[in-house]
Amino acid sequence: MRPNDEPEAMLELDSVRVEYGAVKAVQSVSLDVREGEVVALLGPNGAGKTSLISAIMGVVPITSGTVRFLGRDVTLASPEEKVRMGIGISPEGRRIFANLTVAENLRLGASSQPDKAIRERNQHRYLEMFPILKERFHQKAGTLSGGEQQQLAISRCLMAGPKIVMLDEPSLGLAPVIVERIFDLIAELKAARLTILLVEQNANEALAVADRAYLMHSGRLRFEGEASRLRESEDLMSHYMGLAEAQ
Amino acid sequence: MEYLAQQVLNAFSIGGNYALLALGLAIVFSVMRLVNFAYGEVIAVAGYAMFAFFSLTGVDHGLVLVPVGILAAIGISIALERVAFRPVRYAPAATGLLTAFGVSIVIRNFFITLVATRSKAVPTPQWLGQHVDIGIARIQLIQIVETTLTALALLLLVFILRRTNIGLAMRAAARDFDMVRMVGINANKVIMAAFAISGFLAGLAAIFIIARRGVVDPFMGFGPVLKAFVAAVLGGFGSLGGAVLGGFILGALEVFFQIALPSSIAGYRDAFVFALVSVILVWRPQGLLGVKHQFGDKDE
Amino acid sequence: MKLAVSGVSKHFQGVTAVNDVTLECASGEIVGLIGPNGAGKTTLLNMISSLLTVDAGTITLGDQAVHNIGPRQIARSGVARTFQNIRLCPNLTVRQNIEVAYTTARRHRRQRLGQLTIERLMHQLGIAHFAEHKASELAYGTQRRVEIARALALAPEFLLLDEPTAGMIESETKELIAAIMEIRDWMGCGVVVIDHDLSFITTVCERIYVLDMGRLVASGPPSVLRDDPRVAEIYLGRKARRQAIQAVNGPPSPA
Amino acid sequence: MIRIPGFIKGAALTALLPIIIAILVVTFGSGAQERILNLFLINLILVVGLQIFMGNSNIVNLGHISFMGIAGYAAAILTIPVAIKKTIIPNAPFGLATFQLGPVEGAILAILLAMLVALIVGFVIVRESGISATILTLALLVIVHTILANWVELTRGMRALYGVPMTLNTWLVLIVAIAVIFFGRWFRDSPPGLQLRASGESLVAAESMGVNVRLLRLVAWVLSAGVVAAGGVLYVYLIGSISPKSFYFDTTLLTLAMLILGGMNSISGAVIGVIIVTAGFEIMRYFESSPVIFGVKLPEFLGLTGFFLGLIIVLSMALRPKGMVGSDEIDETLQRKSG
Amino acid sequence: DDEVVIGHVAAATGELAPYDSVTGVQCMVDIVNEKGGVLGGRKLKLLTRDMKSDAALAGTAAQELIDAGARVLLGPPTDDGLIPMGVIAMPLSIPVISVGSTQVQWPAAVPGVAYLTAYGDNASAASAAEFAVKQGYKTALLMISHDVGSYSIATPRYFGETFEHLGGKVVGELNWNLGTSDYSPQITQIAAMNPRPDMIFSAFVMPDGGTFMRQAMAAGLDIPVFGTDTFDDPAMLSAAGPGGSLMNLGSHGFPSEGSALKAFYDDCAARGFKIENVFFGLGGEAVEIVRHAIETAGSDDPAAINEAIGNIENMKGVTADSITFKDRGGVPLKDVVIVKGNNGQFELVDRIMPNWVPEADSDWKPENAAE
Ligand SMILES: Nc1ncnc2c1ncn2[C@@H]1O[C@H](COP(=O)(O)OP(=O)(O)OP(=O)(O)O)[C@@H](O)[C@H]1O
Ligand SMILES: Nc1ncnc2c1ncn2[C@@H]1O[C@H](COP(=O)(O)OP(=O)(O)OP(=O)(O)O)[C@@H](O)[C@H]1O
Ligand SMILES: CC(C)C[C@H](N)C(=O)O
Ligand SMILES: [Mg+2]
Ligand SMILES: [Mg+2]
Repeated sequence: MRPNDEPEAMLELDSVRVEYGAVKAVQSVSLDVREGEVVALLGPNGAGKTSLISAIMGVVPITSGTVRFLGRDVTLASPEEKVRMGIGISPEGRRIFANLTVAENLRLGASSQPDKAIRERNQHRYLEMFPILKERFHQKAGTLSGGEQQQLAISRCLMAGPKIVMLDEPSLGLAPVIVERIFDLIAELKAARLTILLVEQNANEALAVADRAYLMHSGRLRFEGEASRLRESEDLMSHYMGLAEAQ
Repeated sequence: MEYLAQQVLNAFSIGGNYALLALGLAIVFSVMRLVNFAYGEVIAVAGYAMFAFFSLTGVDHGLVLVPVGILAAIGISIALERVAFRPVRYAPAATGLLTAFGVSIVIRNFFITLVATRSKAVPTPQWLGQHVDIGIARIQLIQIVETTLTALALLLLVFILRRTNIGLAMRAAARDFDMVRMVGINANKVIMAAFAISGFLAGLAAIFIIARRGVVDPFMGFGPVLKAFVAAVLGGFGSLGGAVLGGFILGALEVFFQIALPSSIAGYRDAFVFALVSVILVWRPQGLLGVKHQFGDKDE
Repeated sequence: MKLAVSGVSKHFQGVTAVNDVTLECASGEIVGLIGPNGAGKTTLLNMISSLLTVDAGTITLGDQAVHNIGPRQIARSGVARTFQNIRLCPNLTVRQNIEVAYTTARRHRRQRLGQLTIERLMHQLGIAHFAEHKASELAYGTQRRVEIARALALAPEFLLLDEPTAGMIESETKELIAAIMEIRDWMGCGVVVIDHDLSFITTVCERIYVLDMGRLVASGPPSVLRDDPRVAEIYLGRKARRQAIQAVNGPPSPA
Repeated sequence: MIRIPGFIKGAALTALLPIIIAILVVTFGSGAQERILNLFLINLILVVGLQIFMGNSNIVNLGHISFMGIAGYAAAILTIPVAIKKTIIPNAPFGLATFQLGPVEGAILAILLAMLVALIVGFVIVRESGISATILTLALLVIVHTILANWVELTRGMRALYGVPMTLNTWLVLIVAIAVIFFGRWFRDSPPGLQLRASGESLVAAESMGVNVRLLRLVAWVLSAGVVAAGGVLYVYLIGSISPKSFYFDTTLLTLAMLILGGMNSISGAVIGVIIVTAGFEIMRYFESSPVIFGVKLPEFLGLTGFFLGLIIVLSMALRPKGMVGSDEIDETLQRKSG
Repeated sequence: DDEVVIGHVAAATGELAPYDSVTGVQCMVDIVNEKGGVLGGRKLKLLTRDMKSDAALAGTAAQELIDAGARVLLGPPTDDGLIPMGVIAMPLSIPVISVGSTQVQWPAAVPGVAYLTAYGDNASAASAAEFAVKQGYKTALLMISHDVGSYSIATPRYFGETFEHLGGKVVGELNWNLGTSDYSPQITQIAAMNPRPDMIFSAFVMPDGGTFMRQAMAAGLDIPVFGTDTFDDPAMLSAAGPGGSLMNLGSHGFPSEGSALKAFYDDCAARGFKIENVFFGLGGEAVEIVRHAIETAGSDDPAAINEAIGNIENMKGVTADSITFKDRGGVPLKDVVIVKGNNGQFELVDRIMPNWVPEADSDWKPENAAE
């Protein structure tokens, strides 16, 4: 075990590249997320955010570069190993198990948590937070409304009690009142020292809750630093977030 | 009356065999969307393993040979998953079908070139070939054992798929393999487990088929598996209860047409069976036990 | 022409997803459909586009009843849609995806096509340089735009959009607003749009319907968002309420 | 200036290889090799025919060979000289034993008959999707085979019907094969073909875009049956005799393997698949019959062909799960690479 | 060189393989060559092609062998593969001899060049009927299938016709399908017949026949089951298990002490060949017919050989002591051996040259006969 006196980089990427054939989706991105931190990853459509997250998770191959988690090189580790080590993900497009019920989805989400008490506590907690899931508990998840599915996807990745979660556009498709609940939840989780990597199109909200932020465009990082700095930088914001399709 | 009872029993046992195989096909289909055309060869492998063991050691006791057959079927099933089906896991359905077909050619020709095209005798437990007279019918032990085992296998599978994490993961992996991994489950193992179960069922069915036929040959699995495939779809592919029901219905249809058609057109039996199956499928495309919901733009 | 939904309901085992809803949209009009998650918006759209049968009530297009006529007939009568869970043909290119709709339109709705071309649509939605890419290779936001372009290629009288802005950042939303308005003016079609982005809804919609638990709870100009306390309660959070007021009134300090 | 439609260029590119092969074989090959060439071209016709329905609609079709059988039998029964019919099928129904048609009339009628049957069963099959549609096609195969095997008065049952005048000429088969390639490619690229492909990828989306999925499936099904039927007619005209066994699982699976191996979503795939499988098969057959290579006589090893054919299938699928040419036509892929 | 090429289009693999014999042919070629070949020292050269039980491939293989100089073609056991061969061979007057087929009508398809090595189905069925009547059986049930060429459909009817001709009675017909592994419906049907037939005649193939007898025995139905040559395989007996004792069949030959067949088997076994079943003997016999014809013709000209085969009279064969082709339209006249299953072994019980043989492909059907 390493000494714990300074904030450790929990997740560290070093010059990660992701390519799909000729398409260079991510070009040499290095970033880190420290324990207990909320880090926002922003960028317009096609910036490469999802590709990066998928690469961290190991479901999309990394062309070059390394990923370290808790000091260990996990570049080549399988997704399931990473989840067992404590990474949780709520992926783009929700990807709930449509042919399973809500209950079964949650149960699978918790399957890497050996402690039954924790599983039950978490389930209780998220069903309280998203009461619709309780109502639809035994319904096939595929028939849920879009927003309901999103709530399920977020709950599912938290069920196991991960050390870090990566949320890919968690507010997508949610009604404003639920979006607020999500950001409250993020703040709450942050207070409980859960580490979060947050991909959001809802830049203002994301930056309000984040400690630090990265701005991505065309596969490269254009900014990294305090979230508040990015929020105030009208320049950057309008250039990258505002003129996305200019080029 | 006695005659009828006897034929009903026959239908149950023929259906039971289809049902076992249909279950085995359905479980692989439900985790991988794979129509395993090589399933017949898994049966053949079980048979040849028994044959090889018997001719090498001379041991012909059922208590030894039966496990040998079942283990061989499980083994080959797992091996095939590993070397042949894993690489095409993400591929379109037709690709899996063709791979399975390729595998079946390889295995079949392996036996043809290295053993023989001719059938080879395999001893099976003597008592399976016996019969008891109960009341109105003469029941062959093999018929009772097979029907009972089919029921047990179904119950066990339903339990696994509904109640255990690995079962849930199997159903989930069918739709989104990567997502299963992203909740921390070793999805490879899950799929392997499905193949193991499927192999086990094939091994079981193989014992019964061989007990009836007395021999193994390279083509022995094709017919039963074809029927089982139809049975599985008839019942609702992916639904285990459906697979079993489909198996029994197909068994009943076959027996019915066998005894009901006058001998001048009895040769058309399979045409009648398949025509009736088609009618049922047109009436219920989702299969007998498959449920049809309106999904709108939602996914099942 | 007018698309009218009256007294429509839909039940799924145990769940009443849509309950006696009545609404309408005229040609050239942009109508918003909002409400909490699970309110029944998508279900309603599914019924209009005939992917679901209605359990009660009627849907009419002009003076024709069009409920339960099947998705193909609806598309031919001029109602096009996008999907909340994107449904592109993954192995076809962007151009081919659009062409599918365009060619059925050419067969059945030739008179409305006018100046509409696939190139122009792709330009309008900013996907022209992805034309030869397969749909499966696109980022989420791009796929959404392809869906919209494909729906438009039907030269619809009515366009149903299910969360078109999901996954888009603010500036992209703005572009989308511009594109939708422009297309509406150009084709004169009516638009029914579901979205959770309030600034988007309040900017593009002339009228808003609010659903909750399958029922219509409010309707009217965008200002209902501000004025109807029930809407605020069920749908908007604290901050969103503030935003909504801003969106309807304009920012507090005039710019 | 006249613009040549894209499909013509693409189809020409696709047809090039078979044409070259044919010319080489006819010029330099032996009698047996020319026969193999003919069978190759017939398989090509069958596989492209199969592609027209299966490749565009994405429904795995196990029933196509029944149309080969129907047309093959029809052509045989229509063209066998009356004298022979009197001895082998004297009691043929509909007075079929009492007249003989020429090869062209026989072919046309046979193909039309197959298409008519396709139209009738098509109404049922196109209503279904996915695996239940596949089972229906399988049922078709079994039913047609059972009828061919049992309707003894008409078909002589499992015994071969013989005496079909063998009127085939390699160039004619080649021309039909090329025409079929152009036809298949034209259909694939045509608006209905594109719409059908869309429905194969997302049924809900296609229907919501106004695509008449059932109609298009039916059209493709009947056209596909027609092309496969043409293959069947050429087959009997080549072999001169016919028996139901040729129209069952072996041929079904072989043609299916060719199509999927090459890439079922394109005509190029169909053609490449036939070439690869035929070449592989012939090479293996050569090794099987104890050839002398570098002065060494290899042992006879019957059964080798099947073994390796299976292995080739498994390996190629593992390496290229979407088939050798993928889901696009060769020319489309080339264009994408260069553009 | 001066070898005489014989081509064998063999069903080496596929479902017809048990009824052909690559090795039997090979062994006899070796023997002939060892004894000095033909025509005063020319060796026979055997070229084998596997037709994989596929009709089209049989034609291609025949063409290949003809291209390679084959003077005579040996062929697979069913007409679907034989006819395409014959069609190619006929214009060249190359004789085509099927090793295993018993189908009487085949030679008519390519008249003049087509031959069987075995007797025809009508002869074997007639012998079986004669034998059955001798045993005192009065009623018979026929089991018919449409799935195995002429054999499974015509043979039972030849039997029925002869049986009734000789005073027996056919009491019913039952259908069976190729590849069935559970015959319990049929067995239950037979068990329910009242009165039960004295015997069953069927034209099963391998291993269905064994399977049927095994299950009949297990169900307590011990009625003798008669069949012809496709029953003749030790594997059939082992498939039948305890049911093997029900088996009666008309076969091509029997390796009894002192017989030519036994000598051939022993010779071949010594050469390292494995004798699978009686088709091995037929394979040898086919070569012997060819050798005999070449010697008689005094030439390796196909047309001359063909003519010589057609004129064979009373030739001593491998499976039978006397074989005659003259004026028989390609189907040889030979006697039929009757064997029975006994403790897992075949046992010779009779040799019959049938007195009355039904005409090939007659329209006789049991339903037209007295009920
Ligand atoms: N499977 C793929 N094959 C080829 N290109 C791909 C693939 N997936 C993504 N891309 C391309 O990679 C680039 C990055 O895509 P990615 O999905 O990572 O973007 P994103 O930042 O998540 O966008 P969004 O906000 O729209 O979700 C895009 O240009 C996209 O077209
Ligand atoms: N096929 C179905 N079977 C059962 N319940 C369904 C089905 N389709 C929808 N529902 C239920 O009906 C309700 C309405 O769903 P719908 O998708 O219309 O909501 P929505 O308003 O579009 O929500 P969102 O904004 O989250 O997309 C949901 O609670 C959902 O669970
Ligand atoms: C059953 C067949 C393979 C062989 C049989 N003797 C025949 O001539 O048809
Ligand atoms: Mg993304
Ligand atoms: Mg919705």
